[in-house]
Amino acid sequence: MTTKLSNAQIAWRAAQDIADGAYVNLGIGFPEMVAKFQPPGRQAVFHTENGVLGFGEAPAPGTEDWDLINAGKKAITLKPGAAFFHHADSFAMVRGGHLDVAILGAYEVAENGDLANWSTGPKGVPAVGGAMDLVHGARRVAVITDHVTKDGKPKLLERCTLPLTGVGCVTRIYTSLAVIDIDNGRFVLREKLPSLSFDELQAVTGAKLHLDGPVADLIVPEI
Amino acid sequence: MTTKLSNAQIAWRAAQDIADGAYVNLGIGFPEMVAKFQPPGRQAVFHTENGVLGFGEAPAPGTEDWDLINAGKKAITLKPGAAFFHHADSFAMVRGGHLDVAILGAYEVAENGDLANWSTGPKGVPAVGGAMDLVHGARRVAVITDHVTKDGKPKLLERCTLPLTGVGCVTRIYTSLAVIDIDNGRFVLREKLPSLSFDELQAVTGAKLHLDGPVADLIVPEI
Amino acid sequence: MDKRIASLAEAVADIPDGATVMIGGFGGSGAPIELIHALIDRFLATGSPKNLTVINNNAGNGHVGIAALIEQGMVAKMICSFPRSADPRVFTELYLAGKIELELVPQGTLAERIRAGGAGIPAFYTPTSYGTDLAKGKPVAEFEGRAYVQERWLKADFALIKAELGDHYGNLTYRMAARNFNPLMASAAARTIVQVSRAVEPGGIDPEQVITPGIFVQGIVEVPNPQQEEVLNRANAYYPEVSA
Amino acid sequence: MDKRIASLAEAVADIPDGATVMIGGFGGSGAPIELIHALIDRFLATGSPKNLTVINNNAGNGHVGIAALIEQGMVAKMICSFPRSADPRVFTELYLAGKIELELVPQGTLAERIRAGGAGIPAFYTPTSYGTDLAKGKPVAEFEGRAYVQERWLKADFALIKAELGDHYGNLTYRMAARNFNPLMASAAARTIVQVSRAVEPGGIDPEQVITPGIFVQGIVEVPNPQQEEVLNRANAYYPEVSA
Repeated sequence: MTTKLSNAQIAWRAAQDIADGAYVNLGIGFPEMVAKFQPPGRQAVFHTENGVLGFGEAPAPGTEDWDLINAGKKAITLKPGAAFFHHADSFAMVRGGHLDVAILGAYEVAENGDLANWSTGPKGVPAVGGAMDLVHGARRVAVITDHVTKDGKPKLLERCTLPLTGVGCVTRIYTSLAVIDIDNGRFVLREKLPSLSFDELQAVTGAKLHLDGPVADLIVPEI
Repeated sequence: MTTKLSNAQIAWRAAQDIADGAYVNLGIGFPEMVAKFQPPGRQAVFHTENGVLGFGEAPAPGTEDWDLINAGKKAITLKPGAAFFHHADSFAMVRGGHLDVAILGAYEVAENGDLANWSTGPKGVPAVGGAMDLVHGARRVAVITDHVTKDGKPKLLERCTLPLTGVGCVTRIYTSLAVIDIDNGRFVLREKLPSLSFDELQAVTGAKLHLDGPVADLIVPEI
Repeated sequence: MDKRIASLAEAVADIPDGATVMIGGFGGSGAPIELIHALIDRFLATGSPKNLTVINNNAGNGHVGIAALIEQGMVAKMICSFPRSADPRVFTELYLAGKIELELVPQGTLAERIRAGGAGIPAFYTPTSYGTDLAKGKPVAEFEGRAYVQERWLKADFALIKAELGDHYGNLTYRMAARNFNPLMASAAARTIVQVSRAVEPGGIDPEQVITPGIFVQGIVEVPNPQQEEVLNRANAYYPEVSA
Repeated sequence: MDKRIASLAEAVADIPDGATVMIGGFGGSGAPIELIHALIDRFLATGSPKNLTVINNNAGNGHVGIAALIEQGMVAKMICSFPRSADPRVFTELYLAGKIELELVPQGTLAERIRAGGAGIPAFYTPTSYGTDLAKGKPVAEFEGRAYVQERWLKADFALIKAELGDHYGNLTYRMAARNFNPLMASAAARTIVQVSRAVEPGGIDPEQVITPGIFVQGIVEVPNPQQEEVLNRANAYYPEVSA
C-alpha cells in the first residue's frame, strides 16, 4: 500500500498535465525530473533561463560540454530545433507570458496562491535565481512538493510564513499525497492517494481542503 | 568669392570633425552626404536605424538588393565587419549613448540647443522617424543646414517656433555661412566665411552670436 | 509542435474585424507582402477583416502591401513613426480627410514599446520625445537629474511577419536589414503568423543562428521568392491588379 | 578601429579601485576566467584594483574565477541573483562575517536592468518580486489592474566578458549557452573588454551572425583554448595555484 509518492512519482504525475508542444520551464533540482516522464506521443519544449530552448537529457558522463548547461549548471544536450539566446531574451520569454507552464519546488504554498521557495529566513546566504520571474511569467505555475516538511509539518498553509517568492501565483500543487488546485483563494482537492482518507489528508494540510466535484484516485506507476 | 557653401561643402566641413573609428548616424536626406567626405586615413562606422552597422556607399544602379537599405529606404552596400540587428537593439545603440555623433538636418535651431526638424506645424501628415531618439542618444548631436530659410529668414533663433524634436540637444551647427557651437545657452561663433563680416552674419542670425576666442576662416574645397 | 500552415488564405483566416495587427518590415524590406495581400483577398471575398489597427514603422507606399490594405478601407488606425514614403498618397488622402486615425510614435520608442509588450514590461522611461508635442499627456519623471517620459508597452492580437528560414517549430532567421521590426513583433502578438521564404526541418537552422525562437511563433507558411514592395512600386503595381 | 589588445595584463590594466565591473557568464559557462585571473595577477603585483563592485549572476564557485577574486579580498560588493554554487564557501564565509556586501536581484530583473543600462532606459516596471522582500523600498505602480515594481538600470565602469569569435572591430559571437549575460553586459559598461577564443579579420564573421556588434566593445584580447571553471573545479584548482 503506497503511503506516499516518491519524488519521481510526483514528477510523473505533474508530467501528465503537460500538453504536446507546450513550452515548459522546470525549476532546478527536483522539478528537473519532470522532463523524464513525458507521456508517449507528446513532446514538450524545455526552456532554461540561461538561454536555451529545446534541450534534451543529460549527456553521457565524460562527454559534457560545459558551455551547454541548464539553470542548475548541469550539462545538457540539444534536440533538433533548439535555439540559443541571451538572458534578456530568455526572461522576455518568461516575463512576457510565453511559457505555458513552470513547475517549481516549494517550502510553503498558501491557499491564496502565494509561494515561498527561495529563502528560509534571515540566516544564511539568500539566493533567488529566476524563481521570482517564473512565478509571474508562465501562464500556469505549478508546484511539486512533499506534502509535509521533513519533520512532518504542513507545507500547504493558510498563509506563508517564510519570505514570499510570489503573490497569488500558484494554481496547482502536486504533492506526495494529493493533487490540489488553488481556486479563488481556496485549496480544492482534485486527487488523493486511494489509501488515504479525506480526514487524514486534511490533518496534514495547514488550510481547509475544499471539494468541488469528485475526487479522483491519485494513481501513479511504480518508478 | 564664395557667398555661401553648397550642401556638399557643408557636408564636407561636418565630415572633418568625425574622428577615425567614430560610430556615426546620418539623418536621411542631406546629412547622408557627409559620408562621402571622410578625410583620408579616417574610417567612421555608419549606423542606420533599421538595423545595420558598417554600411558603405550605394550599389550601382540595377544591382540593388531591397533587403539591404538605409533609414531613408535607399539601397546600400556592406563593408567588412558589418552587422545586422533588430530595431530594439538598433535603438539601444542610439538611446544608450553608444553613437559618437549624429548629424541631422534642421528647420530651426535655438541658442539653448533646442532643435525643430520634424514638423512644420499642424498641416499635412506628421512624421518623426528616429530623429527624436537620435537627439537624446548620440554623444554629440550636430546640425547641418542652410543658414537661412529659402525666403531668407533666420533658422538659428533665440527660441524655436516650430514643434520641437528635442530639448537642449544640439551642440554644433554647420551652416552655409558659419560653424557655430552652442555653449551654455549661447551661439558661439567658431568659423565663418572669410567674405562675410561678423555684422553681416549677425544680421541673418536670429539670436546673438557670441565670441569666445578667435573666429577661424571657414574654408572648404570646391566640390 | 508542427506550426506549418498550408496556405496564405488559411494563415490569415482568423484575424477578426477590429483586430490590432502588427505588420513587420521597414519600408519594403521585411514586409510580408503576400500575407497582406492574402488579407485583402479575404476582405474582398467576405468583407472582413475591417476596422483594423495596424502597427508598422510606415503607412504604406504606392498601391501594394500596407498601402493597398489602407486603400481598401480595411484600416481604421495606423500606429507608426514615419507615415511618409516615395508615394504616400493612399494614407495621406485618407488622413487629411479624417478617415484614418494616426498615432505617431518616435521610431525607437515604437521599437521599445513592442519589445516591452513581448517582454512583459508594461511601462518604461525614455528620454525620447521629452519636451515635445509627442510627450503630451504622458507621465514624466526625473532620474539622476535628467527628465524622461513614461511609455507603455504595445501588444497586438496578431503579428504578420516575414522571415527567411523557418523550421516547423517556428524558429526563424531573417535576411539582412529585413530583420528590423520582425523579431520584436513576433514576441508581442498573441498570434504570430510568419511567411518564410524557405521552410526547413527542425535542425535545419543552427541553434546559434536562430533570431526568433519558435516560442514566439504560432504559424508559418512558406512563400518562396516573395515579392519586394520596392520592385512592385517601381513597376507601378496595384493590388489587386487594376484591369487595364 | 582596431580594438585588439596584445596581452591580458594590458587588457585589465585600467580598472581602478572602487570600479563597478560586470563579469559575464552563468556559473562557469561564458565566464572570462583568464581576464579575471589577469586582474588577480595585477592585484597581487600592485595591490589594485580592490573595493570592486562585481555584477554577475553568481558569486563564484570553488577557488578560481570570481571565487578567487573574492578570496583575494578584492570585492567589496556582489550584485547577483544566485550566490550559491557547488562550492560557495569563499563568498559564504565572507558574507556571514559581514565582510562583503550583497545586493540580491531576481535573475530576470538583473538581466533586464543590465539591458536597460545598455539601452538608455533608466527605469522600467516588472511584475517580478512584487509583494516580496526584494521589492521593499521600490516604487510600485498598477497597469491594467496588475501591480508592478519599478526597477532601475544597471551600468558599469567595465565589463569583462568572454566570446567565441571576435573581429578587430569588436563584433562578437558566443558559444552555445555561454552567451547568457555576456551580450547584455557588453552594452552596459563604459568599457567592455572581451576575451575571444579566436580573433578574426573584419569580414570573418557573417553580419547575420554577429551577436554583439562592435559598437559595444572597446577592447578584445585573444585567449585560445580558454579554461572552463567547471573543469578547474573538478580538478580542485586554486588561483593562484597553491604551492604543494
